[in-house]
Amino acid sequence: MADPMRIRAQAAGDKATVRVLMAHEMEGGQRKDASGSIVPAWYIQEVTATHNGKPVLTAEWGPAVSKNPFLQFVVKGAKAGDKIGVNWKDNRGDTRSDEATVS
Amino acid sequence: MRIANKLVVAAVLASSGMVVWAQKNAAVQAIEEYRAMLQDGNPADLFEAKGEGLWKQKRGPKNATLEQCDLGKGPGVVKGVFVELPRFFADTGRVQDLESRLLTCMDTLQGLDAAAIAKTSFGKGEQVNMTALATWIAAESKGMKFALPQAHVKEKTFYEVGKRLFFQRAGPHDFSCASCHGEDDKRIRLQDLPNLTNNPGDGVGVAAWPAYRVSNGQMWGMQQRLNDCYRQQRFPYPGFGSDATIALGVYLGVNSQGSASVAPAIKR
Amino acid sequence: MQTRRNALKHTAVVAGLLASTGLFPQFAFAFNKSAFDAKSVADALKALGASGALTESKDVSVTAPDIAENGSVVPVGVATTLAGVKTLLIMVEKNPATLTALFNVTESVEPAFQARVKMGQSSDVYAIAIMNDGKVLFAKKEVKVTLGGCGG
Amino acid sequence: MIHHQKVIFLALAVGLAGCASVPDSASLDKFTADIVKASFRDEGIVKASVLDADETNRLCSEADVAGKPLDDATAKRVEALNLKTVKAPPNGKYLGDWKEGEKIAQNGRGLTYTDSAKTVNGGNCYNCHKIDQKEISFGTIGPSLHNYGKLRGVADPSSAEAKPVVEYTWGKIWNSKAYNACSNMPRAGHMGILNAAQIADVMALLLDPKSPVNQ
Repeated sequence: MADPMRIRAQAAGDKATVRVLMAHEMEGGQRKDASGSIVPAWYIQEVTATHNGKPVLTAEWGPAVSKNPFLQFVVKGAKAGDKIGVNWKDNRGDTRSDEATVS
Repeated sequence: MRIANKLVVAAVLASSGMVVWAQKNAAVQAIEEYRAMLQDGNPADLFEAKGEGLWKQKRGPKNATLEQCDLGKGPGVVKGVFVELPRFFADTGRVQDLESRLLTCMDTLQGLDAAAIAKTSFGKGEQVNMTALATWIAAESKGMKFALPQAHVKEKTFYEVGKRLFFQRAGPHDFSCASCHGEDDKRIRLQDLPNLTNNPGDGVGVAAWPAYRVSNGQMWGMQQRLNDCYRQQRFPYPGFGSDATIALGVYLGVNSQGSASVAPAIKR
Repeated sequence: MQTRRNALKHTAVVAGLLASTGLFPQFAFAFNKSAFDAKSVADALKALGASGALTESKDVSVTAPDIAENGSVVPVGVATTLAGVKTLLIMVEKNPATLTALFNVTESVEPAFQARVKMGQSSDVYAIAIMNDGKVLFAKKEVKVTLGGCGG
Repeated sequence: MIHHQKVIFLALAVGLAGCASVPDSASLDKFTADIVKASFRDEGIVKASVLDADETNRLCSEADVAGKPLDDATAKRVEALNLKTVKAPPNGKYLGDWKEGEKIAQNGRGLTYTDSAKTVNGGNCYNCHKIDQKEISFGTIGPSLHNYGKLRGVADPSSAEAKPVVEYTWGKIWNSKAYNACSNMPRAGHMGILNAAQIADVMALLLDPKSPVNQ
């Protein structure tokens, strides 16, 4: 199972800045291993974010997003105590969901 | 006529020199800007979280946590231990750094096979957990100043051994640690090289490791940092937690006394 | 060779599959493989069905370092000050596949995102905004990728 | 009386803690050698025996630990020892192709425990030196080599006037310690890092008037 994400959500005014780190190899599918064969692509394809359970963002990524991806976005109307959820799904079908409380 | 020519040449040389100087600074500035952009959102956070979980998780044949591990300030104390390591431990009779001490605890408390873990390659099996644990433990001393004990004769002896290792020239390239880290204000390619024979200051040298390396997306503890320095020195393989790596750790740590740790850092 | 029609069909099938799993039905959306396989800015936009003329705009911004010490991690920010943006894209012109990240903007988030991308070589990095009215606006910036360290 | 016992006890405790004082320098050298032997192992193409220092490395390491340079006589002796190892190019050609030389200068690979025996060794030059101005990623451990030939007035590297510079440069790359006993620079030819043809290419990068280095 994939390791947990780190989600930090900080309110300022009437919005909250969300910073997410995801533990993922993001293998690009270009690299060769020691035996010379191509390491198959393995990367997060879909990311969704929710605010108190309501979807606020969907994103699609290619294999050129860096390993252990970082994502920052700003949720309007989010205040301290609200929940921010993030879910990712990779091209092998593995998923991971985590949640953080806005501080 | 001749003088006039000379003046022109001098002026041209001076101006081209200025251009080069300006270019160089633009490049260095741009790299600094790049590094600053990476500070917010250090993937080391992922390893830190994992390490904290592992510390409290019952594992190994003895199904025990590491919470009774003595890292130098008594069983279970984590805060502040990192900036006092390596140090002498009476129970093992050895000077140990963070990672070799963790090996001892994993062995005695959890019943894991220390020798097998030491032989495992970095980034594989239990070594992944080792790095995560070291990352979390180091992070618990973030901002604290290095204060390695030097009261025990073995600690003092290891400092002296570490110094000799630091200056050991060998291998096909005649490199020693000092080849790159023996003078102020030097660079390898675009990488600044701290002078580790003196105190390099807050957050530099030992005060920056464990660190997340963006070039390969790996989290490295001090053992791996030293191992890869030796690899690039064209030296053979220093054993994980071997006395050579620990003595070097004592030399570097004592030289950094009083400097604040920023670990876990983010590095090229 | 995949035609656009095939791509659309493929997309619909995937969307159907996802929806049918019922795991995150409200999130069900399709990964647009042909767009992420495209080898140029124009082809990627075509695959996304963005037909408007690509126009440079000062209301779209891309933030990235002038020089990346390492191509494995290049921080990139994309944003627009305009209302009515449907999608924000990050593209790296000289990567094997140009489109790197796509963000579907909603009323609930600001049209401003930061991510980190891999770059195989020095290249222009694009921020592209596909607007609700079909306009396609962009900003670009050259990022130089250097060779750091001693590995050669 | 009680006080006296306490003092004895303390002294004993210190003694038990491990002989109380740090060993002398010679014992530390021996102890270090033992630790090196126990700590390093063969890995890949690198044998632990590469740590057996020759006289040059041994003397220079000792001088570094002591924090003072070799005395003049020893330095001269070490330099003479190393100068003797310099081999002139087998075909008499000191200069090869500067374009190949640039590639070698850029390349920092070879001879680490993760390299294979087939890895073509690089010269590692840009790690420490500025060479071609166009390369902004250069190190500063060694001096700038930009305009190397031009600054030394080399208009025709095959000319008689250029001979001393050409031969010195060859010797410096082959065995840097021939001219500076404890130089930080590797001994590319002597230690088999680069072969004569590769050194000739690097020579061309530095000395060929057509090389970008001399523009």
